[in-house]
Amino acid sequence: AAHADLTGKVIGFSQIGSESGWRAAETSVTKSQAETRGIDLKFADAQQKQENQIKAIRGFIAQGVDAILIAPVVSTGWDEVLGEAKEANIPVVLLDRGIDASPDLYLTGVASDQVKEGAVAGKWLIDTLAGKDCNVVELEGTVGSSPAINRKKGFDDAVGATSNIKVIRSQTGDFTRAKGKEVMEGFLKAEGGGKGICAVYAHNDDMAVGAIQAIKDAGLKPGSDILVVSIDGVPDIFSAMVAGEANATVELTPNMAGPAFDALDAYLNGGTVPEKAIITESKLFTQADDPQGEYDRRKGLGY
Amino acid sequence: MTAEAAGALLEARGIVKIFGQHRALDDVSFALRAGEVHALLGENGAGKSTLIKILTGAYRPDGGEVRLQGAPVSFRDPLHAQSHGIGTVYQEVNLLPNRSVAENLFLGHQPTRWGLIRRKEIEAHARQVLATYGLEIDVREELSSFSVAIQQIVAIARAVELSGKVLVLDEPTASLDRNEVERLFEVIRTLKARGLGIIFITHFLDQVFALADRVTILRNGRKIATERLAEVSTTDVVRMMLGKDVAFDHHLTGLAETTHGAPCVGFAGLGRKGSVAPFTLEVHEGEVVGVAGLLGSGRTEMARLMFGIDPADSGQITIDGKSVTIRNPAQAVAAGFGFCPEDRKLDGIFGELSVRENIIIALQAKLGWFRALNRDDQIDLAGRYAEALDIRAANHDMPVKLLSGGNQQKVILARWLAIDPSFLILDEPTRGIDVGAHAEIVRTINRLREEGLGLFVISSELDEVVAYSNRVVVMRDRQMVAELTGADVAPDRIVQAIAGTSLAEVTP
Amino acid sequence: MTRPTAQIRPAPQPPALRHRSVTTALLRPQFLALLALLGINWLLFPGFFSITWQDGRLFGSLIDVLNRGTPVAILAIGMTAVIATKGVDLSVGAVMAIAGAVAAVMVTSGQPAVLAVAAALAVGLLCGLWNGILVTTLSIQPIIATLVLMVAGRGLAQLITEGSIVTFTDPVLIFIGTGSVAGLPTPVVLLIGLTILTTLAVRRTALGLLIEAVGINRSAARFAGIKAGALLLVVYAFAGLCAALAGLIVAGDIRGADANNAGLWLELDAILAVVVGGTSLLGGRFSIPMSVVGAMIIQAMNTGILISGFSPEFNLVVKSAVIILILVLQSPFAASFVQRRRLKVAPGAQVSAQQGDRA
Amino acid sequence: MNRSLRPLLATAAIFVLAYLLAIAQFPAMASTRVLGNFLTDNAFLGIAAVGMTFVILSGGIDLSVGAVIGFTTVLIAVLVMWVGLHPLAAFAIALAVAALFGAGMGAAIYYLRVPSFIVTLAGMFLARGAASVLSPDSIGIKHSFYTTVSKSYLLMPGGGRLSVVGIMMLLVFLAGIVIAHRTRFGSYVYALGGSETSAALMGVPVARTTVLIYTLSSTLAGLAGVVFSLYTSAGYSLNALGVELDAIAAVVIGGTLLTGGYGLVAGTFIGVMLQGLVQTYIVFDGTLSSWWTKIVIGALLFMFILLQRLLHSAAPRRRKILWTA
Ligand SMILES: Nc1ncnc2c1ncn2[C@@H]1O[C@H](COP(=O)(O)OP(=O)(O)OP(=O)(O)O)[C@@H](O)[C@H]1O
Ligand SMILES: Nc1ncnc2c1ncn2[C@@H]1O[C@H](COP(=O)(O)OP(=O)(O)OP(=O)(O)O)[C@@H](O)[C@H]1O
Ligand SMILES: [Mg+2]
Ligand SMILES: [Mg+2]
Repeated sequence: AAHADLTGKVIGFSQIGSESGWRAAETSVTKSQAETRGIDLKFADAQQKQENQIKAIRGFIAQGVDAILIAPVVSTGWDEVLGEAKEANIPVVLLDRGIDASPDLYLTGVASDQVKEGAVAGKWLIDTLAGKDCNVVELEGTVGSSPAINRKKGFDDAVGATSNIKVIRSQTGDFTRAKGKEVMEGFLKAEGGGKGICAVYAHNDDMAVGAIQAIKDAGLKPGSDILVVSIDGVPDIFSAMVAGEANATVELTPNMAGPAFDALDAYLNGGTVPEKAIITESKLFTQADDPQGEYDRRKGLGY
Repeated sequence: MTAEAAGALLEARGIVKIFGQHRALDDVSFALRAGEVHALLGENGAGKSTLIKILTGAYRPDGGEVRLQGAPVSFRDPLHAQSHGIGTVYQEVNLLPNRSVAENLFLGHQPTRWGLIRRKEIEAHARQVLATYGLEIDVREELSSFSVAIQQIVAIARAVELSGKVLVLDEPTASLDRNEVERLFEVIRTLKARGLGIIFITHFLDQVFALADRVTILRNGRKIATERLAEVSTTDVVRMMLGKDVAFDHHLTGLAETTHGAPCVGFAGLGRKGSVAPFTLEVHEGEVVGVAGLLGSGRTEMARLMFGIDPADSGQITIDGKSVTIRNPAQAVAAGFGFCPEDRKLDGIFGELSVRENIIIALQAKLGWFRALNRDDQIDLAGRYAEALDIRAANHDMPVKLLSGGNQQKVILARWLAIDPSFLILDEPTRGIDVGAHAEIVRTINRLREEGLGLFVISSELDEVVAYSNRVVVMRDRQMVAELTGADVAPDRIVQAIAGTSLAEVTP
Repeated sequence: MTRPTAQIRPAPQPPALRHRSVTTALLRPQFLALLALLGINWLLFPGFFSITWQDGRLFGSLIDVLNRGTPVAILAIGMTAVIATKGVDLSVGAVMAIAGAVAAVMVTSGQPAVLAVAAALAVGLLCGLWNGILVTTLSIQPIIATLVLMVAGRGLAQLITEGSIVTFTDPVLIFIGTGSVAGLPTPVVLLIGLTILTTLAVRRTALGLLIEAVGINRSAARFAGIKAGALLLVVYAFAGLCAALAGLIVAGDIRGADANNAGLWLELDAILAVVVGGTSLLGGRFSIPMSVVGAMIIQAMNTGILISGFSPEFNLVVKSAVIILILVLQSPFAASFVQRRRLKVAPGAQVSAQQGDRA
Repeated sequence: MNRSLRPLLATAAIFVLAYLLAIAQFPAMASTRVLGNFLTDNAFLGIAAVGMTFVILSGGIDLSVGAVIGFTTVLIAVLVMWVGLHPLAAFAIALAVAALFGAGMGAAIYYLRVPSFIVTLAGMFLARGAASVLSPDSIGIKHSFYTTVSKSYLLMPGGGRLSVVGIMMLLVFLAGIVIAHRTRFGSYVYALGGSETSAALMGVPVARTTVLIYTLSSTLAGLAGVVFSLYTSAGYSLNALGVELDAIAAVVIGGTLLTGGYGLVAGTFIGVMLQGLVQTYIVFDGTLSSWWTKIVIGALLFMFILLQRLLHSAAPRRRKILWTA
């Protein structure tokens, strides 16, 4: 019944793009959430460009939408356009990433804590190793992107406190499988065919999937010879866990829109101002957490 | 030499220019006086264009020096030479097809006010300048919308405008008709009277004798002599150019009544709207059909139609009595047609390909994609035709763009002879070709006819048309207006037909 | 003065192989650059040249360079032909994505792998034909004509996969991407085969010469009776086919079709490979093996950056510095440096065939 | 002139028609707010496209503009936030750096005889790389000057805003038109595009002009970077990714031939506006998925090119001459 209250509302959604499976899942979850709530969702794909997002937001304002959702491509540069939305009295909700702007420019942000994601991954590694020495290679996300920066930071902070874990190599794999595989191949060669590597930490699952293949091609066993930990929780990493080739992933839920719509509902219909940040859970999944079941649950979500 | 050079306006001393292994100029000295027209003569590839490119800053010499009014100069580029009052028309029309006539006339010298070009002033001035050449055209139009002849006049007008001291003309008359040539000569005489020194390159000896005061003759990159024209005869000049005697066989008039064979190709009512009015023509084996007409009368367009470059929208083509479809050049080549185009640079040569490849390319196209000529065959073929047409190239693997203009033309002719055509179209085959090669091309045409080829030859030189044609068709305003045979194949008859005076009236 | 002998009747004979001196070919700047890069890699990582036999296949950094360079090299083979005709094909990256998507979606929906591979190649061919038609029939400039498919093509690929990464387990596709033949990775074997086949196809037939002729002067080619339009269609279709093959390899490599990222910006690497290999963007003379070498130069550089442990921020800077260096060494300026100081030619006048048609 | 005006008029007609169709479907698109947004949102693209027009007119291409924009935003952010310069000083430095960068590319193109495609491709890698070396993550700019500029705009009737950056773009277009058609430099640009050989023989200073053209393009890309920086108050190395292709498309849609020599700066303006219109339309529609967005943009690009093509070939190629004997 609470949902019915957003019926007929026009909400604009400026999505970053469709650069990864996770992003596609977020889009499809948002669309289906909007559909079940009877929202007229105006979807705009920015193709990874901030300028397109700004254009889209201006377009939404000109159209007089009731609310705007943005998954911001970068953290900076939003003051002006969000100011315009504020002047037009349109509430704005941020999805999955934060921004550097005055908090009164947006209603709330629904996001995971990216630093925490890195930390959770790091903590899992610390716990699993239980003090054994370990050389880690890191597959970074796109240079300069905020998940890459934050996930690196969280992981570094966590393992930096220990003396047994060392990050020996770190390169960007651009968040893609192909680059993840290529970079991992390079790491394996550079580290004596992989003998010197005990774990790989990837900023997303796609790169981890690529790395797993590289490890197999090098004649090693991913998951046992080299531990694999990554972030996102996409279906393919769960099937890798089923096969024992991946060890852990930190889930980043694609359902950012649900909480966002709830908050909007409460705000538009009851005037309740939500908290500034709605943090989604950063849940750790390991081979012990029914990977097959998790895989089946996620398969249809549009990853 | 010093005596000759005394008081020289522009002077070259001991110029050497080497391209790769080839000495294009070898110790050439040359002096131009103020107030004279100085002709530069030589066979294709003798080094004429190279010499003037050095004089005008387009090339740097590898040895020797250039002096202007006694002082050594070293021009950085043509602009630098221009700023010293040297205006040049290079051999190929070197203007900008995409810009207006007015802009082509004044590029780089546009009058400006506060940095802004004064377009109205330029246009008025351009109209005024062109009027002296008898040209009344809309100077705001793009240059490319005008015929080659007009472009040539614009190029000349530009050079004249820019030349305070020296005017250099490299084959300026190659695409002009008599009328235009006369006007150009008037302008040149005026400039000469004003004290300019004028260098004039051409392959038309009669023009040299009509206009020039002195002549310098180059052969194989060496200077042979500088003479006062009043003191030499045509034969002397030709002998110096070639290093031997040649017989002129193109002042013949009228071939004997045709002895040609069966019709080899027929065009019935062939035409294309907005291009050429439908015409009917039959060419026989062993016959040369000459085509005459004013510039822009539609001769080239007629040839393009025959060869399928512009598809015809009416009429049909028959070969040996059988009807064939020719809607593109590939079909024409398959049918045994060949076509040497008028604009060699644009439509003829493949600059970076070697001489050999340029010669075999049409044959290869005819053989198809998969039946490649092997290298030995190519070498053999290219060698034979290069020898037959006396193509002067250091070797046949050098890019054809490095050959002189006349030799390029011969390469294209060789290309068509190599496909063993039954019908050959030549559009201005002798334009820009030296006396020796000229005579030779005329001889080649005659030989080909004797071998039973049908030829269709467009030329602006009436004497030449008369020399080799069994029949002459005359074009006017994109229509075929006359077909002259037998005794009518004579320069005066052709002129009458071009001018549009009815033959009946003038025939006594 | 020799008399013209026009009755020469050429007798076409079966084609013979062109002779080329192998030693002079190996002295080209590209090979020197490749050697230098490999040398630098070796300095950065002493194990660079070590190759071991492992699980029935060769294993080592050098093999990685070959294997990783293969997609760009295959693209470069098609691109070389296109560039030789004075064109360029910006769509190959997108076509890779489309082909991968088609194959992946087909095998996951239960079609036999052979059919999927054939369909992917056919789709690539069709994409190439589309480009060719825009370039020939509609006379749209190649950059723009192929820009259309570059923009829309990735959308098409995503449409096929519905935005997700389609993972497959089909052994045939995986073999294409990661298998090995006689110890060499399958992609490398495919590359070697394609290089040899294409080189023979253009050099033992007249195709190579005719392509060069069209690239140098399309108008003259028409006048000489070359079917330039048909030739261009074939060339663009071939580029599409190569792109599809590269797309299959990339998809097989990661066992999935990543429509978003497969082949992203690889068109630029392919063009670079062709230019580094010495084929001019102005069309004309081309060499397919040299373009493959060009691709390997680029990959040797990428691998070098990877194993050197540079901070990733520096990747692009290093890459551009190396490119600039190679271009300077290869430029006519450097080639004729000594000569140039003696005889200066007004540069515009020197290259007369360049007139008005620079890329 | 007439011949080159024709594609311009055609493009303008297409724009008006497309806009009317869009308004018919979404009446809100008729507001001055949308018009104002057109100018503001496309200001950086428009400015960069003016430079690109000159490059393409001369027969070259500049793939580095997007990267130069990105680099400039980072450089400005670094200078303002880390070094503490006034934004205006930072702008001056950034423009000077961009100009030098362009001059370097122009010199490489001319003296090394490497095609512009490749030189500017290397330039693109270099500028992006340099930007990410300066700072891989985005830097927000907080300065009173930025706030003042973003708060200053002309309010049009109907709530539309004519922003400073929008006005800057219009001025750059005006300047571009004057330079292209009324200065000697402009005539040299067209000359190079018509035929470099002829231009050289006619005395066009080819070296200087080539260097200047790429200097101009990079400087304008730098200016576009300034605008981008004002627009987003931030610097980020990945800003303006792929803008060079948008700019090329705008230039071509605007009727300039990629082979050089033909085209008008004013056409580029309409090309930019058309692209803005397409994007705004897609936002208003709001039902296209990510992939359909790409397909539709590609299809519209194709349509515009096709229309251009048809109108261009419909123009009479040959003209009768007025010949007086
Ligand atoms: N840029 C160049 N590179 C190499 N060789 C050249 C170059 N330019 C000219 N040559 C060669 O130099 C010689 C002289 O050529 P040039 O063009 O001066 O002859 P020309 O006397 O003007 O002939 P034509 O009457 O045919 O125009 C020719 O053999 C030609 O092949
Ligand atoms: N490239 C061109 N661009 C525009 N108009 C042209 C062009 N070539 C020829 N024309 C025009 O077409 C008409 C017929 O020209 P065509 O070339 O067939 O005549 P022509 O008798 O062969 O003369 P020419 O000796 O000048 O070639 C003329 O009005 C001419 O001005
Ligand atoms: Mg000459
Ligand atoms: Mg003609």
